[in-house]
Amino acid sequence: MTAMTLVQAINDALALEMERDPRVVLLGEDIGKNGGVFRATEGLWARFGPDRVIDTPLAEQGIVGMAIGMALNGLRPVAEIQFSDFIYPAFDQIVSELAKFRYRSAGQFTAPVVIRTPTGGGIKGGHYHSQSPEAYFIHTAGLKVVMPSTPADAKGLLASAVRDPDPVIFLEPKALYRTAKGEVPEGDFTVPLGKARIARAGEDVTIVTYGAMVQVAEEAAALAVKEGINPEVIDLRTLWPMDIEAVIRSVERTGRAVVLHEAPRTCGFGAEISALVQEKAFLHLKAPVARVTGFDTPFPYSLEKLYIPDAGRLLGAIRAAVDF
Amino acid sequence: MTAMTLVQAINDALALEMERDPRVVLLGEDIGKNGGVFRATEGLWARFGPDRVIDTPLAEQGIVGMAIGMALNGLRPVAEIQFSDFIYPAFDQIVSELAKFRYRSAGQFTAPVVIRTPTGGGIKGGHYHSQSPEAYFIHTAGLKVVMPSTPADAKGLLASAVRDPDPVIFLEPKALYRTAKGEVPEGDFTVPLGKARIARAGEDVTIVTYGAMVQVAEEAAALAVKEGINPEVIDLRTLWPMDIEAVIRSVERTGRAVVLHEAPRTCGFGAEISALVQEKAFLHLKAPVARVTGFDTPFPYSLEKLYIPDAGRLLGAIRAAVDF
Amino acid sequence: MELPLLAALREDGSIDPDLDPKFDGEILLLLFRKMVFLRALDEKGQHLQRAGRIGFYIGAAGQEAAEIGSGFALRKGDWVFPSYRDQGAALMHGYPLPSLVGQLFGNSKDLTKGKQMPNHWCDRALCIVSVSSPVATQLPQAVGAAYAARMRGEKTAVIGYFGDGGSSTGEFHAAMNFAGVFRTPNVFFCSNNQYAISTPFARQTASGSVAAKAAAYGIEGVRVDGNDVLAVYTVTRRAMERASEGSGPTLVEAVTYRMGSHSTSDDQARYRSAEEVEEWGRKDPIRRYGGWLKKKGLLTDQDEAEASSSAREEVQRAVAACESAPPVPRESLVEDVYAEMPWHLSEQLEWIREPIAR
Amino acid sequence: MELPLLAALREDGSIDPDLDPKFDGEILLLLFRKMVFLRALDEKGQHLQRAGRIGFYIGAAGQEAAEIGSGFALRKGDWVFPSYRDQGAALMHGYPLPSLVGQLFGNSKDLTKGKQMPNHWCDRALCIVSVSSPVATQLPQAVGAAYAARMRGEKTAVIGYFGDGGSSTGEFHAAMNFAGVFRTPNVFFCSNNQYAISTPFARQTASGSVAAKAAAYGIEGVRVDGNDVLAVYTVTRRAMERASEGSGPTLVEAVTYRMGSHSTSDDQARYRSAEEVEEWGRKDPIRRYGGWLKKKGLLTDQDEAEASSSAREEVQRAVAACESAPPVPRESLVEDVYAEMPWHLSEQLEWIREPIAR
Ligand SMILES: Cc1ncc(C[n+]2csc(CCOP(=O)(O)OP(=O)(O)O)c2C)c(N)n1
Ligand SMILES: Cc1ncc(C[n+]2csc(CCOP(=O)(O)OP(=O)(O)O)c2C)c(N)n1
Ligand SMILES: [Mg+2]
Ligand SMILES: [Mg+2]
Repeated sequence: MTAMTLVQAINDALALEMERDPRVVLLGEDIGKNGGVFRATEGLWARFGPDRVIDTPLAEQGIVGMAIGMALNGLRPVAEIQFSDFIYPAFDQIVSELAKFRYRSAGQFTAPVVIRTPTGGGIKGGHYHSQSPEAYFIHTAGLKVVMPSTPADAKGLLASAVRDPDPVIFLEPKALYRTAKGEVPEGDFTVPLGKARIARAGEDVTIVTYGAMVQVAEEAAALAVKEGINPEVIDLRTLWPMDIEAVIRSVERTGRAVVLHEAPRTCGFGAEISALVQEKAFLHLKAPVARVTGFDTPFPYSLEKLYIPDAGRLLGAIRAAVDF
Repeated sequence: MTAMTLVQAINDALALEMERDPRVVLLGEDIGKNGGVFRATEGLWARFGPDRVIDTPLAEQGIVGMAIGMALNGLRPVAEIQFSDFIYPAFDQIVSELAKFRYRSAGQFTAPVVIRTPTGGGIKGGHYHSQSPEAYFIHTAGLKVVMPSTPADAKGLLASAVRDPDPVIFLEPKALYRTAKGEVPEGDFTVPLGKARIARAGEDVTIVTYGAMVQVAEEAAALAVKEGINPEVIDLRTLWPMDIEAVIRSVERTGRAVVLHEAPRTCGFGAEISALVQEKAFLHLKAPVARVTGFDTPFPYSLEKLYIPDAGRLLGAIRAAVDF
Repeated sequence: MELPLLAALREDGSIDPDLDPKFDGEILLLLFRKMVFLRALDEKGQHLQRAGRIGFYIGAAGQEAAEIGSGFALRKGDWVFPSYRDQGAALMHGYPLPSLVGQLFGNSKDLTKGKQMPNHWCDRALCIVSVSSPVATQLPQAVGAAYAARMRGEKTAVIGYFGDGGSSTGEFHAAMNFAGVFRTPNVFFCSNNQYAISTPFARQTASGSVAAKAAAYGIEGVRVDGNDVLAVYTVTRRAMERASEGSGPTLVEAVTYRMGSHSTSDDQARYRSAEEVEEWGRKDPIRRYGGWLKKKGLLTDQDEAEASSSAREEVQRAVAACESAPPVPRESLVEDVYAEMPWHLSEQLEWIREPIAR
Repeated sequence: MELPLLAALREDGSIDPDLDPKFDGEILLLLFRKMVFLRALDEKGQHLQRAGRIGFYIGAAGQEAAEIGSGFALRKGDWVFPSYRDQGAALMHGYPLPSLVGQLFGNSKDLTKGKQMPNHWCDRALCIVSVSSPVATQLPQAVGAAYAARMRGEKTAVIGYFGDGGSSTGEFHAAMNFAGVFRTPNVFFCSNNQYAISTPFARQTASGSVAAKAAAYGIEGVRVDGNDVLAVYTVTRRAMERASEGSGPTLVEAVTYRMGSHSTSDDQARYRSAEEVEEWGRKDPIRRYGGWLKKKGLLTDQDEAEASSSAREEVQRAVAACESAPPVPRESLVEDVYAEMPWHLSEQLEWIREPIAR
């Protein structure tokens, strides 16, 4: 075990995977000599060389398209999109190509690409350095979507993503890059995709969340305890395909669920979780599944703190669920 | 009143809007001399000239980007994307630009663009001529999303979209272009955005749907009646911002809701409707809100009929809701 | 800076020595028969669609020289990223006719299980990548595949096919630019058939040619007479060799003409004149090459007739062998989305397993 | 086909007659003072960020000639589609300093209500379009705006600013191609400052220059010394006039250098040598133009010192007038999403109205 920040854990996983498997290559903007604008690839260019740590021209559709071609032809590319807000120029390559290769070729061609991208708010980045686009990718059949909340999970999930036979959108909560510190197993270490983590055990209400919001959930849980409410906090880790058993098992016990995410509310992942819970645990529900989310607006600059759900807003929803 | 097909009604609306307002221009691939691959713009090139009915090079990002610039500078562009499956190259222009101009400029700049695009299955078009991408746009704050199911609504909603101060994604159910025939008011005619239509009144269960699925809902309703179940069918018409009152009012009466759409299930619009209904009508619900949708797969070619929800699958869900 | 239009075949039956592939009579004839075969296949495809026996078809009538010439220039192990109109090149790279025809029917004879529309085939063993409809998305992928091949020290090259309309896409721009920066072993083969559905090339770009765009990426650009099978072969072959030798990518523009409608869904009469179509018809690459072979005494009218009748028969046999095959299994609807079927797709399998009472 | 690099200022204080804007001494001095002003503004912006008084800043040190020269070439009514680094051009087009500084603070003095990061301003009255971060998205929009202006018979032109990195985007490709096909009254002004964050131009494209890409779209391409304010002015002005006269679009590449880091979030020392920065420092456009003016006897060291001190004071006054303004109202979070607030946003307004007990 070593203490690492989340971004150090990402860097550690990338280095180990490149060590382990010569097919692993990295590509993206400013990831080489500069080590990435968040330093996630720091030192890898010097260590593995410019042929495996590839600085690309400024074209996300080129980055993802090239990564797909590399994967079709036997490499294991890990593409970095500098901010998830800039993934849209690659949206056609992701939705029309990356997600569909296995299906449209009936398994003849597969594109095991990992797309890493810093996601979410918290750095005063305004519209274009703060978005949480997970719902677009969860709605796209053929993709896996992952988002860690701790350094250890960041390392273990990224290693699993690189080894996974399917394309993975790996969303990195940039707000936690340096603020989240924790013990991380040294050397080879994986965390399986598709398995949630009980971040906090409780019996009164189930809070389903992921990424940077896990901390907010734990904060709110601590406040709720003072009011005699004992919430369970589930950190999904893999957003899709999600760990449905973990969520339903919990809600069957607690009878109440609050979904928490930073992304806009409408047609966000919270809607899917809400729909699934009431489909699968309807008779256990003592209150409607609540959603605490970002606003249905572009991500604001000056009012960022108001936009991002905080413990206070979550606590309000927890109370409402319990008092329903 | 004149009997028209849905595509004729679209053409009629475009002609009338261009007549009415010289700022209205059309742009897209093959919309000029060729009249569009579905003939939606038939005759308009000859009538209004190549400067107002603009054949563009093959670049959706150029089409939408150019349309935005036209709108910023006082025109009322109606862009055609040949199939909604090919809208993804323009995704960045739509999500990062079109949807955000009003907000990011605090109202100084607005982009009243209409993007018309044929949507959905039913023509044996496989992966790339059949998709239903509405959820991507509903999740994107700043856009309005509209989908007609009758010729009259197609005309009236398109006219309203062209006159609307906000960007509108206008999804045209291509399966209905020629199969849906109906009486359409002549001359100037609008149907307000944001108002749903009760396609069929009933009291036992509320079927919430839109576009080509409205017919399937009516079919299933007819079958249900034979079994003593009397469904209400709501045709949303404007998907977002949706007519929440119409839906909640109905569910409060029926106590049961089934959402029906062609798009993939996970994080589809059905999830949002399901979440909203149980948030706003929880105590009225006698059964979980059910979803009857397309599969979480790319859109298949040979098994298209299996993929698209039919009256049989919907009837199964209606029965399950009633027998719950 | 207009690039010259390279042609090999001369009216008088001679050939431009600079572009002479130096083929013996047998190969010269083989190429002719393949062009005839492709024409016959495309005609059959259109008939099958009109008869409602398949759902859709895209032919390459008028582009046979570009298809057969470029396809014959590919070497074993070269990767191909085709577009929906490149069945000719695929067949030349070894794609079996039965697979191609099976894909048209989308039944159990379709190696891709009826997942996609006709003309959207692939073959992993031959490195012929799955065709998708979105125009030019395959081009940046071709760059990545070439990068991978070079990284493993393979002496292969990767060809990406596209059309004049494709040159307007962001994908084209990214692909050319990346190939120029990384000097990947790529050939980008543009069949400039003068139309993107109804859009004439002059409306597609003001650059005058597609090959002229190569300079914008620091890569080689070549314009070749796309109705001259030998010139297309020589130019493509040289570009492939140049690429695999590490001398950099090439953008090849084959100037040709789409003699038919865009697809079975299109009607060319709506947007172009019969005169124009006739004029290009006089440049029909099969007629032209056949005439040249005859001048050389390598081909008789009888050979010609025999070539097309045997082609029609071969296609007919393939159709007969596929058409009545059973449909794909219902379960395949939810297969191949992921390597392993996740819980939600297993649930959705139930939607189609349960026979639903009507 | 290397395009020549056009320069006007000569060492000896004379000027290339072909590029001489024939300005009187007053205007020549005005341009100098504006360049000095921009440098002072950018320095202040960086200081404010380091002091934590604003969140972020992007400066244009080294690019003042390109900014001021091109901005001065714009005429009333011309539309501007800027990037985040073009505050200089915006100021020259009339954008008021108080608005610009207010936007940096994102408080009630920000005419755009703190919606966006610093450097993302706009001004509808001046036709200065809202800056967005995604690189080059403004370029196809500039084509549409130009099309609209021409349709109304206006004799204006539309300029789109971007960087060398932006030339790699699909947006650039679509914009140039559409402009070439529609011959819209556009000028595309590329400040090639040799870097896209850490990516040097040689890694961005193999074409050697951005201007060379114009030929790929059948539009005019010009390469100008971006550190020569008079050459930049003349070239841009001619391109704007050409555009508004209906003679077609122009791609202008101003060859310059980003003397500082990309933004306050970047550290140039990680990826380029001090030598390189120094070498370009010797070509500092302000020093160079100042030296030229001195040779002509139009500028004294004293004028120079006065110019920068008064610039600093003016900026300081603007900052003082904005910094302590009240924050934007909470409600503005959900305003301006649509023309009228829909039900769901009215509901969400409650999330922030209700004071939530802690
Ligand atoms: C991104 C995208 N936009 C639109 C279409 C619809 N479409 C199919 S083929 C075609 C024309 C393509 O022309 P070209 O690239 O010249 O190839 P050709 O068909 O002539 O071989 C269009 C517009 C598409 N398939 N993909
Ligand atoms: C589409 C997109 N991808 C990535 C980024 C992140 N980014 C911001 S500025 C920049 C470099 C832009 O370089 P250039 O176009 O040369 O303009 P400059 O900053 O040098 O003025 C990058 C990669 C972005 N803003 N947009
Ligand atoms: Mg073509
Ligand atoms: Mg730059």
